[in-house]
Amino acid sequence: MAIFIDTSTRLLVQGLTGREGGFHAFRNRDYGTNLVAGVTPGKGGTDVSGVPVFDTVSEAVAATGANTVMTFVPPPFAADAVLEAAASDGIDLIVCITEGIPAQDEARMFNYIKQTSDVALLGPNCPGVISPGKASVGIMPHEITLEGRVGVVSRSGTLTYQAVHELTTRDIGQSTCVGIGGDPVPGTSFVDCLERFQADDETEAIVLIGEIGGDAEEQAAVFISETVTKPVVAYIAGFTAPPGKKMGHAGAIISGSSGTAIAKQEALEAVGVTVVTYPTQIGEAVAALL
Amino acid sequence: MAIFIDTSTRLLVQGLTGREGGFHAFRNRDYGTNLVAGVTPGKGGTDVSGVPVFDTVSEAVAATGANTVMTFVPPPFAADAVLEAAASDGIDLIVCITEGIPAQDEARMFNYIKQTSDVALLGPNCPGVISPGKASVGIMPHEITLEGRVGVVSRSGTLTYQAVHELTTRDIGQSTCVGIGGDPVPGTSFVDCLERFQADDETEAIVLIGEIGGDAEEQAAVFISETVTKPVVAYIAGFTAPPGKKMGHAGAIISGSSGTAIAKQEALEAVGVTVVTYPTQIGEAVAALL
Amino acid sequence: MDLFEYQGKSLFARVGVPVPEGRIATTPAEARSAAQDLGGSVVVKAQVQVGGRGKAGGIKMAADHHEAEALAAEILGMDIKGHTVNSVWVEQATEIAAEWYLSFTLDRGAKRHMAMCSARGGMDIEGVAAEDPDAVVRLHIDPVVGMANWQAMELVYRAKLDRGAARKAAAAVRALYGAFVELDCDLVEVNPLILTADGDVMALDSKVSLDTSAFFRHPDFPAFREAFDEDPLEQMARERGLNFIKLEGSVGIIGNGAGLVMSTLDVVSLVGGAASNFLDVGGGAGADTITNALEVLTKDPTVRSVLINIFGGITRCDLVAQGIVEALAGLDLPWPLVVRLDGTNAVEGRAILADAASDKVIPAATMLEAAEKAVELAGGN
Amino acid sequence: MDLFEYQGKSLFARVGVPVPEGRIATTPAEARSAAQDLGGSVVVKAQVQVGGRGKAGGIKMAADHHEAEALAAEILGMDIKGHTVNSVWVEQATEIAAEWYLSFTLDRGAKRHMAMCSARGGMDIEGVAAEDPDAVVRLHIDPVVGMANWQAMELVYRAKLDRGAARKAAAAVRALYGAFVELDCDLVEVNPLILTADGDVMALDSKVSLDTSAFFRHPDFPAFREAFDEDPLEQMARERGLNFIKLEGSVGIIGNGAGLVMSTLDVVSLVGGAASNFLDVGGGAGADTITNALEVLTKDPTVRSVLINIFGGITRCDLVAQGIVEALAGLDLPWPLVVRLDGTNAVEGRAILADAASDKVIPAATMLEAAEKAVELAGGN
Repeated sequence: MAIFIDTSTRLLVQGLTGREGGFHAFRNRDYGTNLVAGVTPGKGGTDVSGVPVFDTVSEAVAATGANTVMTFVPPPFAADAVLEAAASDGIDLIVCITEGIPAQDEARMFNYIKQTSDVALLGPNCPGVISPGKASVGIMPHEITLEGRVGVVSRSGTLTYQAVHELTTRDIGQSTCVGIGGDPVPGTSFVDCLERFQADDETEAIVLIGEIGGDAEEQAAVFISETVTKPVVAYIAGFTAPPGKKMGHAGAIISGSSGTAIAKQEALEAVGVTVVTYPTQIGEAVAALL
Repeated sequence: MAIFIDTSTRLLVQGLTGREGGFHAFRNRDYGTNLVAGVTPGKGGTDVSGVPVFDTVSEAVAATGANTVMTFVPPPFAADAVLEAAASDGIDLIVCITEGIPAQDEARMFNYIKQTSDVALLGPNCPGVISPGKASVGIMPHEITLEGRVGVVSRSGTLTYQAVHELTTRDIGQSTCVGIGGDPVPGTSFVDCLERFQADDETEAIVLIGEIGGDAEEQAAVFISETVTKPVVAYIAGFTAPPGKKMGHAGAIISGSSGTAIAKQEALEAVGVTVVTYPTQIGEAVAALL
Repeated sequence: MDLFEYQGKSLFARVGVPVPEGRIATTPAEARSAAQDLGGSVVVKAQVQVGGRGKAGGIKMAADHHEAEALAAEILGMDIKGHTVNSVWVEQATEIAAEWYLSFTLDRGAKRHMAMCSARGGMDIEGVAAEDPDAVVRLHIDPVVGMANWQAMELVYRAKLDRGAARKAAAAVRALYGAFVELDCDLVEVNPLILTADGDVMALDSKVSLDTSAFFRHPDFPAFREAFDEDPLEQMARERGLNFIKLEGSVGIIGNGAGLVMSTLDVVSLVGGAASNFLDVGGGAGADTITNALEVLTKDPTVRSVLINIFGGITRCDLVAQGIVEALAGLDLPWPLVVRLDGTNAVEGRAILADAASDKVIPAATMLEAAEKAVELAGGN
Repeated sequence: MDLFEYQGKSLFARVGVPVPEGRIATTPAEARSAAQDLGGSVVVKAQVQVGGRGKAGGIKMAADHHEAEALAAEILGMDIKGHTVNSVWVEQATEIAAEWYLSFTLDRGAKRHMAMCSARGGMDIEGVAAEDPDAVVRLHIDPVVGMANWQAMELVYRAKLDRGAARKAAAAVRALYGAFVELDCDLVEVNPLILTADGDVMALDSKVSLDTSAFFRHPDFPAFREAFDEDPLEQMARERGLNFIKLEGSVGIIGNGAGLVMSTLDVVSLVGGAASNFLDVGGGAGADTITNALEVLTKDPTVRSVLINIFGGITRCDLVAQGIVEALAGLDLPWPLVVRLDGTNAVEGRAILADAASDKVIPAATMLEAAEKAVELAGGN
């Protein structure tokens, strides 16, 4: 099974004709992902290395049966592109790689999609998702992955790679590795991923990589205690990060004591999660639980 | 049972302190409706004839357990008031009497409520709803109603009274009489009401009063053929109305041949509905079917 | 409220949609001077609140200001489908590379905004839609968030407008949608929206209908009416807050509620008569409203009898009766009144009329009886 | 990007929220002339991008311009929590009838906007929230449709602001929410929002943080930076597109991705060292980016060793290595470099460094090994 993507994934890339979009789309295709279409308004009717390009998502979906969208669109236009993908029948996953989308755009986009559609949104500002041996959608280096039965979910791109690397070098394979992105309003949360990993037959254990800020890890801890029966190993970054120079009091009033690395560690440990101190310990800790 | 309102209705009136709002609210109370609260921003803490007035809907709901809202608020502020009521947990029906709300406000209000809430909205620009012997919310003259087992639903206020009058003078009682209002974007459609009447144990037959314009009657015909097993009598007004002096072609392109009285009559007759020619025939036609 | 072409275009210009430069003229001399101002060849266009001007000869091209004057002389005073041409719009002629159709309205069935767009504009668009439905692309827009940029692009691409102009066309589409929403329009229609020879997008016509309920947000909009050639009866009714439409028959109709009035028209017709008007006094009419309504009908020489059909709800029948009595006293009513009262305070209302004991007032127990009597009194059809 | 009080107030004035009239001054003489302009008693307020000015003595009331000059002389140059006061805002004194708290921010947990409001403003609001949570009313706002009028009224009533001023307060609340959204703010906080003795609502302070990602929509916003007293290292890094924060230790850190860099800081600390900075080169760094990052660190005299920790994804390790080689050639690097490369093209990257054969470059196989070596080379903590 894996989660989010697998061999049934039919990938459409918004911005396929761009340098970055094209580079990563074809890396994904080389890995085995079924890349079926590109969308760039104004370039409809052309193709990139044989992949047809359309002006609109709905046209591309109708012509190619795409079910997954990867968005490589510059920040000023990215939210519009994601909303176009979300409005298209047939698309059930959008992976938004774009970094630097204004926070107000993200908040509107997230809430509108939630209110009007069932599509899953990964990101924005995320490295994507890889189900080793099946498909890769995003910018993750697939060379470091290994097919297997551990699910990895992370807020940080490079720390995801670090975690996957620790697993692979110990010959522990992954079912799916998901980077949910570090922006304030991620489309998919830890909880969403934990729910999918818990339901996935091919996942036996879960690695969760968190960092300071927000309360996503605290929410994950609550969900783990209520629902997750599979073993979970966590690593949290930011113990020595300087206290945020946040202006004003609003943030402090909202978050109370949550948001610090130590608060997240304690919340996760309290529900039975193994929280490691060094990223290098992730492999050992998972091996001990399998 | 009846539909929309009954003896469990706890009524909150937005604009209770106004002349019209107060007049009809207390007429509803005199009929037996449980009038529990008024809301007028700035008048919180006062009361009207013993009914407490609050500044906000959420405060009123918390204090009184209101579950139904009637809106008597001037057009420039009415959509805002309806959205406040829709956002309040515990409210499951809003009856908006206000006439003259701008069409753009109505369209936004309707769609936002549908996307974010399960509340039912009757109106705007509607006469309200009466479940004879149980409760009345709105401006309908309850003297002409009679408790019984025929459901009445209408786009027109005074034609509703006419229809109810024809039934009552023949000693045919009503389960619930609903005026859905004649505005372009009514919160509740014929189909919504037919669905409720079909599911209501106390309703044995249905009277539907339509008029020219839109395609609500045509949609009702489709729903009747698919779902409604109870007998339906219909009356359509507007056979001799002058062709609308509608500007432009957009309306004609959208509606095609639908929207005329004759098209509506034919659509309803085609699915077995008895369509009468004079409003005075409604009573006889229902009597013949019961 | 339907606007003249040039009024709608003034709104388009407000939201940044290019329109040809032009001047309004009510005399041939004004048309000449307008054409002189503008220079070069111009188009002289009849300003009427009805479609089909072009076919009726209401739009003509003039090579210079002399020809403009001559054409204006022909067009001014023309009758186009019952509308007299009182003004012409003289505008700079534009070189057209492509003609498109664009409109925004509410789709009542879907309860959402609908955009329609076609690459086959400038001609009989209803015919195009009937014969080749795919040639008119339809797109629903969620009123909650409005039209996204991607939707404008999708509309333009699906309608197969000229690809090279896609971004300019989409910008015009969004601007016109903005006008539709922000200016509270019931309809914004542009036929044709054109691509000029220079590659620009421009609105060459406008059909704009404003939502009068939203005039509280647009205090400058009622002034558009000053240019209208309104029917004096309709104007009088409007100024008194009555919903009035002039018809062809001889039975004057006064009722409360649009549905009941429409039904009354139907019943009058079914018993062999014809209504001379539609007049809805609305909800909660007082005595004044009724006397006002009766006074409007006194100005209509085609009325031969009047039918007052009231089913009281918010409206009280006693106040209606009182209004009738006041009209009997204060106005010289030239026709008999058939009155049917039911609902709120009907008993009191009927008593007031009985007390007045006027032979001009004929009570009726039902709508049908009232219609039969009124038609009879009007002398049949 | 955090603004000075007076900059935030200029944005409030733009959206129609009243603020006291004032002038900026960087010398006591300017403060005197500002006070003279304004007339009457004034308040002299230190402009720093940090809270707690009042307690630190950075806000003083002056009866006239002489006193304003004297107080400005005291306040200018003060150190408030590590921030030097380079300017003061001199504003007309206001008679205060009530002090409220208001803020708008994103609630990351709920993923919606959150408004917070309290009738107990002007004091330690975090303390108020901790001791009496009900005294700070919270209200979620759906970013899709924004703040409705009823929500502003509900906020005002639930927070128990003065009832007589409810409509004015709600209008200010909506205008400030409008600023929060339309001006792309991460935070809008007003403490206190006041009721004046005359019954008006006015913003007496401002804490505004702008979303730099949205600057493409606000071309005038980057100019706010000109007034900042930015750390020269941070400024240099920002101008080169690097995410840099100065810290207290001696190990310079360069990494790709905020999470990995944070993790590197943690590991350095766990092995007994301390980072002198946080420096994230972001995704897809080229050779230039790395030389730029190294050059920034050469300007920091506290650095004693540098740790480069790269896990390549979008970033290619060969380009990173090339950047290091270029820096070795072009810059006079005063410290040893411990380099850990993994991921995309790591093998090629390590080979490039091996070929360069510089004794300044110490390769490391893991993060932990790299941290241990870098801390050792920095001479421990």
